[in-house]
Amino acid sequence: MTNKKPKNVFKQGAISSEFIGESIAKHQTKTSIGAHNIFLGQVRADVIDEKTVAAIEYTAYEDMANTKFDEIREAAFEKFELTCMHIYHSLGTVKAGEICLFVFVSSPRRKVVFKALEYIVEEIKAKAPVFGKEIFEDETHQWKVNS
Amino acid sequence: MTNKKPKNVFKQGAISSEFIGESIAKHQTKTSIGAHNIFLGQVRADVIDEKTVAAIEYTAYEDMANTKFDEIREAAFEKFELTCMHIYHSLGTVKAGEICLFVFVSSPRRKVVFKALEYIVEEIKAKAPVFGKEIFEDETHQWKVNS
Amino acid sequence: MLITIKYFGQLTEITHLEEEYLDFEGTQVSELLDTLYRKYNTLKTKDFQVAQNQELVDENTKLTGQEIALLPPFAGG
Amino acid sequence: MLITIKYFGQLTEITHLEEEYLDFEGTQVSELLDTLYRKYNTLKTKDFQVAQNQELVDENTKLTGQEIALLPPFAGG
Repeated sequence: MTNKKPKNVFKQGAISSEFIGESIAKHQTKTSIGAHNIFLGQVRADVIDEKTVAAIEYTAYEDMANTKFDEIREAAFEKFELTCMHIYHSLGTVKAGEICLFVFVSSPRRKVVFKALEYIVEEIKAKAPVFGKEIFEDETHQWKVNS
Repeated sequence: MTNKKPKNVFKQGAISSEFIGESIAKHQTKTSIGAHNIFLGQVRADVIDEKTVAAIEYTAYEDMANTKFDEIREAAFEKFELTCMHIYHSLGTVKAGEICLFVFVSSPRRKVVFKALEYIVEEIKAKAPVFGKEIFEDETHQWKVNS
Repeated sequence: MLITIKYFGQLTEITHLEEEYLDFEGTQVSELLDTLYRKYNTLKTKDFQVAQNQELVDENTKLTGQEIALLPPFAGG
Repeated sequence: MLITIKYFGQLTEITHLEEEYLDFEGTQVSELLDTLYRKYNTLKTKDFQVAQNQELVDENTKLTGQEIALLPPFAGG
């Protein structure tokens, strides 16, 4: 753990497609970039025992999660030749069909972005203390577990 | 070659970040999707012999390219469990920092999208008869070759 | 030692709180857990990891921490 | 046999046209290429593939095609 306060990765509610579009636009001044790779996690309307997931309510151990996201970011920059990297995760309610995770990596060359993005997403799934309550349409719920 | 006319993948000029944002938004009604993966190719301002690339002018053997894109799309749907897939490529002038290739895959689960996207992008680079003239700031040019 | 204990996700359905303070004399994480198991009947049946000062630790770790968190399975993304 | 020949990318800098029609009597792709090499001096020094009716073919392929395209290295993406 470093002493500097890690960047806050969390956003209240869903991540909008406009926000993603604007993030892409901001990279057009970085003309050493040749390849971007973007991962988006979207809430699925899974049907479990005849009940449909309407939304996921996300909570997190925010301080620890931001530290972990920071460690994941540092490790990815060490492993892969990346120009930039951005991670955003939702907190609170995200409805089915909405986006809850946005990971964005950029590099001069394409080969590296595929490996880097998969690495980062798997690390987030495994190491970030984020919790998801799947709310069904009848307002009952169950707790999501990453597979 | 099938008899049905393949979809046209080409767009005149750069692919805008708004267009990409709108494509993402359109997928929010598809609530079986859990993961999207997007590749964006961006024109690099490479410096070659002290001259800087200002733009790439793309041309293509359009009919053959659209057929190839179609074959790549079909093969990817057979290999990977994908909900949907979109490919767009620029024709004409795309300035440094602008986007010339947009590949978008979506699936219920994440593991498959990484493999599918890399497969599709590599296939496009290898098989699509698309040609790029790198225009330098002094208006001289050279022909781009994929590595 | 005054310890802050944080509960997350489904564990809060057992504890009915997200955070509590405990003046604790034991020296190991496992001793603290035993105390919590006595306090919350069904806690022992749940799957969770323990973080001490934001780092995952196992039960045999020495208690040094001002902050202990009980973390159910992660579900980010 | 009337053949449409298409040129792309840097090859158009040699041919100064993107498309031409040739009434050709040969039976193999290689024979057509020889004719084109005679017509365009520096064509032979260039790296390209040949597509017949939109499928890549090698030089020994039988000419069946209404459409032959000369394709320099691909640069998509």
